[in-house]
Amino acid sequence: MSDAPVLELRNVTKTYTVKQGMFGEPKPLTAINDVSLKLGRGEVLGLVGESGCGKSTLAKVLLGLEAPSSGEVLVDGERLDGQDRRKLARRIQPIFQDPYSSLNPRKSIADIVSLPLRVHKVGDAASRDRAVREILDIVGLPARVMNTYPSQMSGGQRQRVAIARALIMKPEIVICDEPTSALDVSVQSQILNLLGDLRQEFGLTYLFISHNLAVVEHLATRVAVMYLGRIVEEASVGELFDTPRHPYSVALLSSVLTPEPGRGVPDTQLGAVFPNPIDPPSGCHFHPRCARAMPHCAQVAPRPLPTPEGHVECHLYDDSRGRAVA
Amino acid sequence: MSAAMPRATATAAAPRDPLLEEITGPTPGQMLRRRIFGHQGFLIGTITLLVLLAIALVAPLIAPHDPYAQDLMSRMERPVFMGGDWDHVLGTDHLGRDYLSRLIYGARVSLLIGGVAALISGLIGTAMGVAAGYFGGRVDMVVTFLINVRLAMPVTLVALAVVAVLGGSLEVVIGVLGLLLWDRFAVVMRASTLQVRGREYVAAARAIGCSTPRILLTEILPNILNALIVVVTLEMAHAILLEAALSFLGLGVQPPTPSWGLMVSEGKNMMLFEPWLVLIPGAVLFVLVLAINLMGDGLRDVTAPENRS
Amino acid sequence: DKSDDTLRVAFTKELESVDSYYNSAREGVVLQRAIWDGLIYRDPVTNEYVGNLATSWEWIDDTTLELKLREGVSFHNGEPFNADDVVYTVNFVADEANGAVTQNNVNWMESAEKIDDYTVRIHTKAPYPAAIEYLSGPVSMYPNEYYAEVGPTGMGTAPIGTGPYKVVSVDPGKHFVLEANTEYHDGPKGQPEIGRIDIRTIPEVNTQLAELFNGTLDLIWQVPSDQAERIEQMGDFVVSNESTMRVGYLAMDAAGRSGADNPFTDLKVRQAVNHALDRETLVDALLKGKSTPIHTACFPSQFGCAQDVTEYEYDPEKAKALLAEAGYPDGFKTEFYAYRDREFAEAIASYLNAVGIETDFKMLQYSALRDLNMKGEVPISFQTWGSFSVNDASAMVSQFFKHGELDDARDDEVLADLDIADSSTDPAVRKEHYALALQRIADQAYWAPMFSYNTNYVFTDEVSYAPTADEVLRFHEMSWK
Amino acid sequence: MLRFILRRLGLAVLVALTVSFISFSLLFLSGDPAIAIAGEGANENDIAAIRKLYGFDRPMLLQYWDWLSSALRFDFGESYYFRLPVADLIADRLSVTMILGVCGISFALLLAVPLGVLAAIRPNSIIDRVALFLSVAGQAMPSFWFGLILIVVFSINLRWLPASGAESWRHFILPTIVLGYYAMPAIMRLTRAGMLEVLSADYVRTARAKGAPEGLVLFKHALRNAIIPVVSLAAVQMGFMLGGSIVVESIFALHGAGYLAWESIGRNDLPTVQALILVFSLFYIVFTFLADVLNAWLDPRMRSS
Amino acid sequence: MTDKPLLSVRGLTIDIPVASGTLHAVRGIDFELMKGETLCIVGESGSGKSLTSLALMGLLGGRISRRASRADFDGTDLIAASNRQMRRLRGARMAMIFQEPMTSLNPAYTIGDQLIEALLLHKKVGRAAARDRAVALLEKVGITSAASRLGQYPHQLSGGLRQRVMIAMALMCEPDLLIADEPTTALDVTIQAQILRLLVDLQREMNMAMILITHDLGVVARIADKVAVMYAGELVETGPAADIFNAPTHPYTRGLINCIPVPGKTARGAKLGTIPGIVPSLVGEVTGCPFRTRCSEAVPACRGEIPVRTRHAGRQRILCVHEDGQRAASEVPA
Ligand SMILES: Nc1ncnc2c1ncn2[C@@H]1O[C@H](COP(=O)(O)OP(=O)(O)OP(=O)(O)O)[C@@H](O)[C@H]1O
Ligand SMILES: Nc1ncnc2c1ncn2[C@@H]1O[C@H](COP(=O)(O)OP(=O)(O)OP(=O)(O)O)[C@@H](O)[C@H]1O
Ligand SMILES: [Mg+2]
Ligand SMILES: [Mg+2]
Ligand code: NI
Repeated sequence: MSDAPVLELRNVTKTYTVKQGMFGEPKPLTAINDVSLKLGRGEVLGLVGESGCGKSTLAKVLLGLEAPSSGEVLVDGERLDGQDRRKLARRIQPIFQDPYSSLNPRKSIADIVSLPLRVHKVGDAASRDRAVREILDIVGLPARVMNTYPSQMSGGQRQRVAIARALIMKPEIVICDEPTSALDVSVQSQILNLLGDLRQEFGLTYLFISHNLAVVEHLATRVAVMYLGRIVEEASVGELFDTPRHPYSVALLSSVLTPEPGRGVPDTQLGAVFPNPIDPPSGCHFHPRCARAMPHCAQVAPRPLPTPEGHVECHLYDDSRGRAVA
Repeated sequence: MSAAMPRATATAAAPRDPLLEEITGPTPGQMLRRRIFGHQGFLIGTITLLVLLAIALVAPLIAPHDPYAQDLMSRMERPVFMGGDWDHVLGTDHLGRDYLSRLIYGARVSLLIGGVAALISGLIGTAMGVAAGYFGGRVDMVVTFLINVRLAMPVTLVALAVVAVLGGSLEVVIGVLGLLLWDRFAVVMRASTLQVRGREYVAAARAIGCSTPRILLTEILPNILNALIVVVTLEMAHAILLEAALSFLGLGVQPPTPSWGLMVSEGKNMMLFEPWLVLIPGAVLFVLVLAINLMGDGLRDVTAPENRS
Repeated sequence: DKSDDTLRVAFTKELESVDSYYNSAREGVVLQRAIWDGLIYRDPVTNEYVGNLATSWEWIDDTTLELKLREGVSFHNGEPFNADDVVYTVNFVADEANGAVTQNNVNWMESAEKIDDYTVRIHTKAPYPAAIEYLSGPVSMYPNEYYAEVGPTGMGTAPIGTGPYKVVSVDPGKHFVLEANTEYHDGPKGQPEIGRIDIRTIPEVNTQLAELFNGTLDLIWQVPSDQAERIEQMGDFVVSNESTMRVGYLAMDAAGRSGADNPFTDLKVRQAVNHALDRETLVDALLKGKSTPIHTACFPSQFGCAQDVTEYEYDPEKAKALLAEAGYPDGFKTEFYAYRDREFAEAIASYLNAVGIETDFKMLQYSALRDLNMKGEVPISFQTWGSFSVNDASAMVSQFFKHGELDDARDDEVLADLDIADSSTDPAVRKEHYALALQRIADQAYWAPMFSYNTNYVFTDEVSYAPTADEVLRFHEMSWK
Repeated sequence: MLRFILRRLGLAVLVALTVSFISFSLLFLSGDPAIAIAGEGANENDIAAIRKLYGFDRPMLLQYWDWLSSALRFDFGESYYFRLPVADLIADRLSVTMILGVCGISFALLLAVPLGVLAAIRPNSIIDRVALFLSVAGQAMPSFWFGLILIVVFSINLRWLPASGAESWRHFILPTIVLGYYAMPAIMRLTRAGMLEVLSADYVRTARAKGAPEGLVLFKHALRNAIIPVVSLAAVQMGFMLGGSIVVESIFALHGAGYLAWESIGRNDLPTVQALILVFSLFYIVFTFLADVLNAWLDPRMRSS
Repeated sequence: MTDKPLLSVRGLTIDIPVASGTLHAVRGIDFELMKGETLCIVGESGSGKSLTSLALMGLLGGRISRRASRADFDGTDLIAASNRQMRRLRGARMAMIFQEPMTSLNPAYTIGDQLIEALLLHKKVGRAAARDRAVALLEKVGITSAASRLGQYPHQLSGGLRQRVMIAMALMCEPDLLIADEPTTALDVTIQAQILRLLVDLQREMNMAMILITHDLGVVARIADKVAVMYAGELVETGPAADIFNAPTHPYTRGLINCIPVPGKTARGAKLGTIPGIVPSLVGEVTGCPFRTRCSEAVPACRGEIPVRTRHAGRQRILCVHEDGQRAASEVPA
């Protein structure tokens, strides 16, 4: 993990303009707010956070589907926007959340999986056919599905097709945006196992976005916790799960309901008010819900503080408050 | 009930487990076929339309008379079922021309106008709608504004005015209708494109590196096609009815071209005395438009079952 | 109905203005005859001129007509009728700047001059023998004070005249209610008998018929021949047919204004067109009634409308032969324009098609067609002309063959004859030269005159009325049975 | 809210301007209006004089500008045909069209909404099929033909209703049916689809789970939501209807604005046609605007933000 | 546990006519529930959980038919009850909350209206009293400044708040039974924990019985007294929560529990257990064990009649041909 990062975000901000209701005026919505992030080769970076905090937006920026409003994205140290989109596409591929909408219903599985080859004009028809069979086999689908259509498949099978499509060009980085959240647990574990196997086999780097902390813990090597467009804590998976620092990370961890009977439902100690991303709270965005909020949290935005294996953004750990970093 | 139950057989071959079937469902094609043949309205509409289309195509072969041959001495002869003779099965019109032959040739006019007008407006509207839906922003603003302008123009009135200025003829009527009826295409295509654009497979295609035209052609278009076809049928019906109305008001296709609207208009004067002159072409028009609408409605059900109850 | 002494009448066309100088419609003439009076009156049956608002008249010289006015006549608003009214009316309408739409009816007058309260002189621009006819027709007398105050627009919405009927209300274009003028002077029109006339505009013939059958209309006119025939068969209504002066003809571009290569520049082609038309059948099967086949460029009853000109009988074979001779053995294709009577036009086009003249039918509004016509872009068209019911050949043939913008023949010989005929005061000279012109027109087949029109009047058997041949409803001649 | 209304109004004005410009330029292509004014039987001099008098020899943009600036003062010029101010003429005719439009839309709503609701309550039932048939037939029925048939049946054969005119309410029955029936299918389908959607919505299930009686569920919880798009459709349809009453008015001899438009086209009465196109589009614009406002009022999601 | 159960269901069967035949969505399930007890029904998507709950409430659409040899709610036969009877039960004695808080509230009315309606439909109280109760309940479900919230429309609230409103609405009449159909699936994890806690607290306080439907075994483990595992329309295993999690017996239950990674227990990056294959179609006749196509313990006998086996003194019931859910070494796999 000491090598140069394959993927790096530098102070990336993405702002949308949204209109609320019919009479609303357009207002800026900062979906990602000055985020810096590094992804080392072979790493699995888990990205967790509440719905609407900007995880998917981050994924889209990385994929080049959305241009950042400011900041830059570097792949292997090169700026992304200067690169040929198609070149980028060979290196970064996505797997989306909804296996039902991520496959074109009008195309056969063979068409869907071979699309990257055709777009990039790789090989001839016969070699493409071979490549498709090969990759289908790798993701655990029988070759006979080649001539079927997405509507004929189950969710898990579709997600396998999506994975096959993402991997057929042998990319380095795969961005998984909640790849299992639409699937039943019995299928989820198949997909997770598959992703784990593929990582081994192809030496892939993952950005793994999920709601499900248990899954993240299982798969990730590093974890970034996002809240309202900011990465509030980043750490190795062991560090985060053993000693979460940010109160939000703490709350997230304590909300994980493991199948252990008799332990009851934990108290997360979070307020019930969900902040409006268009009009985020002042100071530390998290302060209205924070059980350990201090008066100045409402005024001053915290700055990133280094931790042994990452960083945290919280006044609790700010030197100026006299608190030592653990 | 138990007919489908597997019976333990003595044969060595392992009996197939019924639960294993249907792991892969029917193909989209099979499903479509199943739905088509299960949809009465669609079948009736389509078959009627095909029959009318066939009649229009082979009009010269099946028309018993020259639709233009006038015989002022045998004007307004009644159809057979009203006591006329078999020479003119549906009677003759006010200039003694064979009504049946004119109806048969009239099918050509209606279908031609409906088809070409829908084609023209379909091209315009689809291009605008897809562009607006896919690119959004300025393009969308301009297209939406144009749609607004178009909707605010009273179609019948503007069509009448333009036809009055340019003189009625098949080409003018087709052109005017084609240039006026694109609004629904634009609206529907815009909405459909917006919907499809948000699907993840479009994002996936972009992430793969597909070019915009390729995405439009292979990812977007096939998925808005069914909506498009439905609008085509609706607008075809609309164009046919508008042409008939224009002709009825005397500003559509010009005589002696046998247009059904014109026939109603010409028969209208004698409506009190020879109502069949109006009833027959009107009914044929009704049947044609009904068939197209049934087909369109059916198509909507058949191609997009998710929109159904 | 007789029961409420109200005659309900339908007009087909929306009348633009009731002011008779500002409309050119038949309906306008009908109202004009009811609301206003002319100085002179022509008996529609005997065609004799008698005094109306004038009691006597006399040509002082070629261009001056002196009239003695009737005394004791007053307008509907009480304004007395005298020389001032005549002078004002004539001077107003004769002034082109005032924009009377029917200029033909008035532009022969130079001015009027008051001699005394009941004597006026009308000065014509040139010797104008038809003056008496016009004074007994379209030129009606308006109240000077009122007209000066309200102008044509006011007159159109609240007309005031001396006529047998007063206007109760005008809903422009839609609805007109008239009431008998109980103080109507003892003129040649006689006293009105029906108390109230209620006129509505109903554009649809079917609707008119439906209302007639329902009893909500008492009289309709201009009923198409087919319907009139059927109503007659029903037997419940009086159907009366009268001929009109309107003549239907084909105008051809003999002068080559729409292109020198235009086939109609060839005499043989024009003759072929004339031979292609079965006038008898058109009249018998389509027009019916009192229509007649026409061979001259005027209506037979018109003064000077000679009838012994060349006639072209129906002979499609000959037509084809003539076309072949002219170099069109397979016929040719041409635009064919019309502006009214679509079914007649269709039938005519069909006759042309039968001899090989393939027509590209264009039905235009009158104004659009006239626009094209004036620009000389019409190779052949179906036209009609009603001569404003003026019983003089000048009202037709001279309108079209004197090298005006509508003249597609541009024949100098014809022009010369018409000039003489139009300006001469000697009836014999006029007759002779009209005959020469008409003969030349027929020989050259500049037109293909076809038929005269007729009008059907249908009314309930409560109504007693004898329609006249000039296509004018005269309410004052109607009465209840 | 105010901002929204202002923006919406701005858009409306822009649309109206564009429409008026398009119609103006379209009609400018038409035959020489001077001839139309002069009427049948005028000679060349008359026509030339009129051309000058009315300024038809000037460039089109100039003429448009003149027309527009006076139109803003509700002065649409004088009808070439009637020689009356176009504004008066239209004002006079509009009442009939408005009555017809209101009756038509009411008829359509009265027929379509209950049918749509019934059809949605029992999908695939007889009622649903009948409603569907009525709507498909309504879409396919040429309105001129339908009008003629109604006249034959009700005015001629049965003699129940007058065939034409606008004297009493009875005169409006047949035209209302023809015009309303034309607008009915769209409204019915939307009601049906809306009701179907709403009836399967979670909040309707919630209402049922509360133990609400079926009537309350249908009318308080379902219809209220399903009717929102119907209201705006009805407003839009009404806008279309006023512009589309040409055929109906001409068949039933209702001297409304639609009939005036048709006749004016025939008479080349440009000022009237132009003004009518503008008026009809203004109606559409106003009605869609009202529909939006009404929608916003009915739908709390739009009311507040 | 000597009193008679609040709810007792035997042989509940639900059939849905579909284009290609009859969908036997729920096939003869049995369970019962005591006052104040929490039953969790867990199972994969499409296994029939929601249908079961709707069938109890009498809210299945007209086309769907339900049968049961017994469906007794505190003395009322839920299947035979008339519409009126059901209406009086619904909302008053058995209440329900749904999965989607975003769409379960009527967008056209204020939440006050909707809360008050719930009470007025069943209790003869004045509006003012109903209002007071609404405010009190909103406060109870943790909504601050409750009185001012009454005038708000659903769209003005976030998902978590809406679900709280839904809960308050369900509790307006103090029901004996609360059915919650995946009440937290659409919510974020932190909010899920809050809502579940709230539900558990309220249930204790009001001594309600609760049926909680979910597919999240974590949730089940934390709040269930009793668990019913549903697979393809059948309850393949039912029993006390502790037993089910500590000693899962049915192959499906075992497979399910093995599928989820448990922080701290499952080794990071290690292989998770899987259940291969997919849920079978239930259209047409379904015989034998529906899980046999995915079951590693399947034997030919799985196609036949499946016996009900009870364990742990009748507290745990499983549907399996194997006594203990495991194939004996001597048996041949199917
Ligand atoms: N195209 C867009 N236009 C405007 N706003 C957007 C757009 N895409 C996302 N947003 C807003 O940006 C914020 C972040 O959205 P994003 O989809 O990245 O969240 P997320 O963390 O992926 O949420 P989830 O877990 O629900 O997928 C949200 O408030 C969202 O409403
Ligand atoms: N109205 C209906 N018409 C047809 N099939 C239905 C209907 N309702 C439910 N089903 C089918 O019945 C089966 C069980 O549905 P149900 O909603 O009870 O599943 P569930 O266990 O609640 O799933 P989920 O976890 O996705 O909510 C599914 O296969 C579903 O497709
Ligand atoms: Mg997301
Ligand atoms: Mg469910
Ligand atoms: Ni069965």
